[in-house]
Amino acid sequence: MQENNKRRIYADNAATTPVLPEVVEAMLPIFYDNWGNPSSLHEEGRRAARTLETARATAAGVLGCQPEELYFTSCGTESDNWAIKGAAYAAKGRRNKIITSKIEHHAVLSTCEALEKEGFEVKYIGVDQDGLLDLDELRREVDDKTAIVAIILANNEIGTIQPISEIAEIAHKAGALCFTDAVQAVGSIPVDAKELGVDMLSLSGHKFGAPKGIGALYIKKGVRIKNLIDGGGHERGRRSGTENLPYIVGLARALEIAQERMGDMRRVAALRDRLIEGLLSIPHSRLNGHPTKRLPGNVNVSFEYVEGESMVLWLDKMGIAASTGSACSSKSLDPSHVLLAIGLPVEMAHGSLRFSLSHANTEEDVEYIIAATREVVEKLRRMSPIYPGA
Amino acid sequence: MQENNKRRIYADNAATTPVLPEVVEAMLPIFYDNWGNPSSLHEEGRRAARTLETARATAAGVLGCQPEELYFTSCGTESDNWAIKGAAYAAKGRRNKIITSKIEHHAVLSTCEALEKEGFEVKYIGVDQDGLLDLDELRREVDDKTAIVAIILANNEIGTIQPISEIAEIAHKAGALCFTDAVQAVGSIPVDAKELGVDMLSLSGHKFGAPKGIGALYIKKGVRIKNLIDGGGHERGRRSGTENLPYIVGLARALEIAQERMGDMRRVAALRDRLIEGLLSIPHSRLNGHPTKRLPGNVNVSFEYVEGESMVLWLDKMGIAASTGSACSSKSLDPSHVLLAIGLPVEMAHGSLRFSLSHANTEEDVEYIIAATREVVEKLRRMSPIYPGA
Amino acid sequence: MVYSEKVMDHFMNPRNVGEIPDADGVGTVGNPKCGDIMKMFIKVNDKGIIEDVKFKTFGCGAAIATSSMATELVKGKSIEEALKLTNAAVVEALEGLPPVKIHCSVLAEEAIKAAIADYYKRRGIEMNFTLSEHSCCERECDRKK
Amino acid sequence: MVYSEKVMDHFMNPRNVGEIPDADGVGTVGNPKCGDIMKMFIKVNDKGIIEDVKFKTFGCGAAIATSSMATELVKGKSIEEALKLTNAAVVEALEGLPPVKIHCSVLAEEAIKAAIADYYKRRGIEMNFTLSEHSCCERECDRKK
Ligand SMILES: Cc1ncc(COP(=O)(O)O)c(C=O)c1O
Ligand SMILES: Cc1ncc(COP(=O)(O)O)c(C=O)c1O
Repeated sequence: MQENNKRRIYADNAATTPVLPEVVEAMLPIFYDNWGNPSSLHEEGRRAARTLETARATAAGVLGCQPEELYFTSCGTESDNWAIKGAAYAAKGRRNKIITSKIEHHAVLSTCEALEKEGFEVKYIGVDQDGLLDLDELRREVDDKTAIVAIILANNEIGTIQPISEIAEIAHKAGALCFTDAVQAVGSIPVDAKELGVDMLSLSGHKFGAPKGIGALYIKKGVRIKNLIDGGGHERGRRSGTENLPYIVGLARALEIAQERMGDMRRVAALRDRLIEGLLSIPHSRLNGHPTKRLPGNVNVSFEYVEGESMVLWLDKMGIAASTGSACSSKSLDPSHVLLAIGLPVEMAHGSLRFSLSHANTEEDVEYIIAATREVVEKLRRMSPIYPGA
Repeated sequence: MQENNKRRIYADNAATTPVLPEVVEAMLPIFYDNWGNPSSLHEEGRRAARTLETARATAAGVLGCQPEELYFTSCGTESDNWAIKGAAYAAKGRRNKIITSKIEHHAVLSTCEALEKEGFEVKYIGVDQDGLLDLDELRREVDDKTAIVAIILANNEIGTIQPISEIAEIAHKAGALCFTDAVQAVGSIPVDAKELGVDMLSLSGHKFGAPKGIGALYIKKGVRIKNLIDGGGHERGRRSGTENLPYIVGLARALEIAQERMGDMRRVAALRDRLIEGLLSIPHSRLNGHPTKRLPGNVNVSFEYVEGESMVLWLDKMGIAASTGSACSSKSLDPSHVLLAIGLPVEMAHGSLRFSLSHANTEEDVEYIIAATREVVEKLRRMSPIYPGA
Repeated sequence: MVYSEKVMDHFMNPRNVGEIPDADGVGTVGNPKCGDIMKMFIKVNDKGIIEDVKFKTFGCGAAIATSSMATELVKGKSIEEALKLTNAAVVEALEGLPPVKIHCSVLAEEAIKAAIADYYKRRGIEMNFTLSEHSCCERECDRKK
Repeated sequence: MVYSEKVMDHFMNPRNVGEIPDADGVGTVGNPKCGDIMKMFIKVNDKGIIEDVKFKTFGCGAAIATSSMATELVKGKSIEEALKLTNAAVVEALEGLPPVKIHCSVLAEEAIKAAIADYYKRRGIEMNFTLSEHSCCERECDRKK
């Protein structure tokens, strides 16, 4: 991967994960051999159709839902768009309000903003300093005009995990649908659609070892939403487009593997805690996100007097892949809306680093990250005109 | 592929094509090695971003457009939805009319029907007995209330190729956008977006050797349409969702190969013509689609007194993969809307077969298909209560 | 859409295909416009037993398979027993049918009944059952919601 | 977002980092809220030549690289020449910048000018140029349409 043979630590698993070799292995026979169109009547098609339904059943088993409740999409973003736009358009005229949070992924936020422009009322619920949703505000806002409550299960930047069952109950009391963006959660923590009690749940393969470009939306039996993509009637008439069988098989395989390895997440959480401890030993730093209710791999720390991008670039040079926040924000200069929502001053929001660990990381990785980050922060502070220590 | 080692002829390339080994080869290093998120700042991300833009440039080169005019999507269906809904919503209030044809793919038809339900006026232009659009009707219908004219470049069932440049001119005279569904055309005939003069053009990888689950939409510089999928701002803010780099690379590679092999399409067209000749030697048969303005691989013939599905199943048993029409219609029992649009009686529409040939087919394949089809038609006619010869 | 092995067997090797020139009852249901027509021939002995049954069908795989299975299910049965044939029994005997193809089993049931109705008519016996008035196409539309 | 090699070089090995304790002019532009602040120090000899220049920057890779490049471009130049420095020249010398990062080059140009303005002020020379009134954030918003 690197030009030279230097140490390389990938600690940006929230942005994307390497495709698991087992997943590539599961996909290869589909590429080479089982490339039929599942809608075709002939043997090539029937074989593909059987493989498709086997994969759907496997995935549904891991997610705790019926195979008929699982719809494959092209990514987490599509799932988020479909769930929210689909619910909003289905309720148009009757229920015109959408409730979400201030710490959603852009796939949800931009969707809500688009609906706002079309005339829907959108309410963005706040969070406390740890990133937990303000349930009182939610209770006050959910009413009989609310079409959907869309809350992220585990935040992609700060890792905070929300009490989704409770949120779903609040939504349901008012007759509203409850959707959760579980893109960061699936693969990292056990996610059971039925137990959570939500009506819809989105996930994306590339966050747990499947490739980028495959996602799914769980839609509880009986829940009616509008289609986002109309056409030939694939996915039981709800998401058209010839099915991406290799990736669907890959996603199912990756889910199985994630389930098998869920026990190992305790080790990952221990690495996370050691990393947090080490980073907080650097002066003028603070942890972002909930101290315990957080994803096992997520570490988000702000360092005063330095800026995030330059830290990421230096860490990269030192062999560590990390990020300033969500990957997509690499194109934006605005400070993270999530960090602002938890009350971080703008200056501090500019100086935050996210490490997201996986099974593949080791204790040595963590110690190296701590040492490297300390070096980088010191180096950048030395050239910072606002660092009082200088 | 088959349980036994019997001869197997794949003649359903309009439904989907096998993934080319060269394409798998191009994708493998991306799966194994270049799996970074193109939005990430670090080396893994930057490397992926470079690969993404190289692939975009390659694809754009083949399609005769600028790289910035090409947007990757998850399939032909998504591209069709995006183009038409995007144009309709962008023009809402000013231009409320959508013009399409009676022989579109369901990805276009169902999209138009959905928009009709939302209050847009949709006009479905008819075709002549060969499947060519009624340009006079089009001229009469296009007006200053027309947002978009959406016409399929080459039909997926009968292969008829439309005079799209002329259609685009008619649309532009009235200030309407022109979109063409080129899903069946790209890879089979030279398609140059600029030369065609359209504003938008859709394509799908799995029709020319890339996998199912990757498509693209050409949007001419300056053409503004609404997003279908909002989010993190990928694809220059117009199609969000982490990019499916392996398939994008595969699509670019497949386009290159299709271009290299375009010369061989003359041979495919000769096979097509021989197949048509052979099938028409079976009594009570007729060719559907234009005799010359048709895709080089497309053969569509109706046989009286027999039903399509049972022919397909028998041919499958005899080692031939064919279809009754569009693959997705395998789930529907309605006779093909395309065959009805060219004036075929319903009974005949039920008895049609589509063979779609590719580079991989040979003269022996064609002779075998002719002989097998004759046998199947005779067998089924013998048990048909309406066959006068019995 | 995947057919069971049983369906494929009855489609590829349909039982009782053909005509009975001196049939005691002949029934035709369906419509070429709808994509399927079934014609059933029955030979009934003086004990009221269906001694022989044959069919000719224009239609999809399921239409042929359900025709074949329906003939098998009534062959050797009494008229009364044959009248109890339901489309569900045909589906079950075929080990299932794809949802869009259930109408074929209805058609097969009706084809048998139409042949029996014809047999009754020829004998001047009053019918104790009714034939469906729907055309297949209407049934189609009913099924879609 | 990919930086050129030149940008990466100036980011990783920034030229002229530091402070000049007895500087003849010091200029600070930017705002920590916007994510970048540049502070420039110049030492001007009696011929009006910028003999030495140093900077300290809080900011992204481009902020550091443009600061570094701007100092290189004015070092050894006369004040008049230094005043002709444009952000475009900085971008060009860096072999390009991603569009979202162009504002950093503007900031670097302004930092140089602010240091010169301070030098003029200290000398009591009237300024023949104006400093931008925009904060970096406003520029940001201007750029987005
Ligand atoms: C003409 C046409 N348009 C659109 C599509 C849809 O493409 P996809 O299957 O990639 O969604 C197809 C094929 O299925 C097609 O033939
Ligand atoms: C919480 C969350 N939602 C949605 C997405 C979007 O998923 P995708 O990249 O598959 O579109 C992501 C990651 O990018 C995410 O972290």
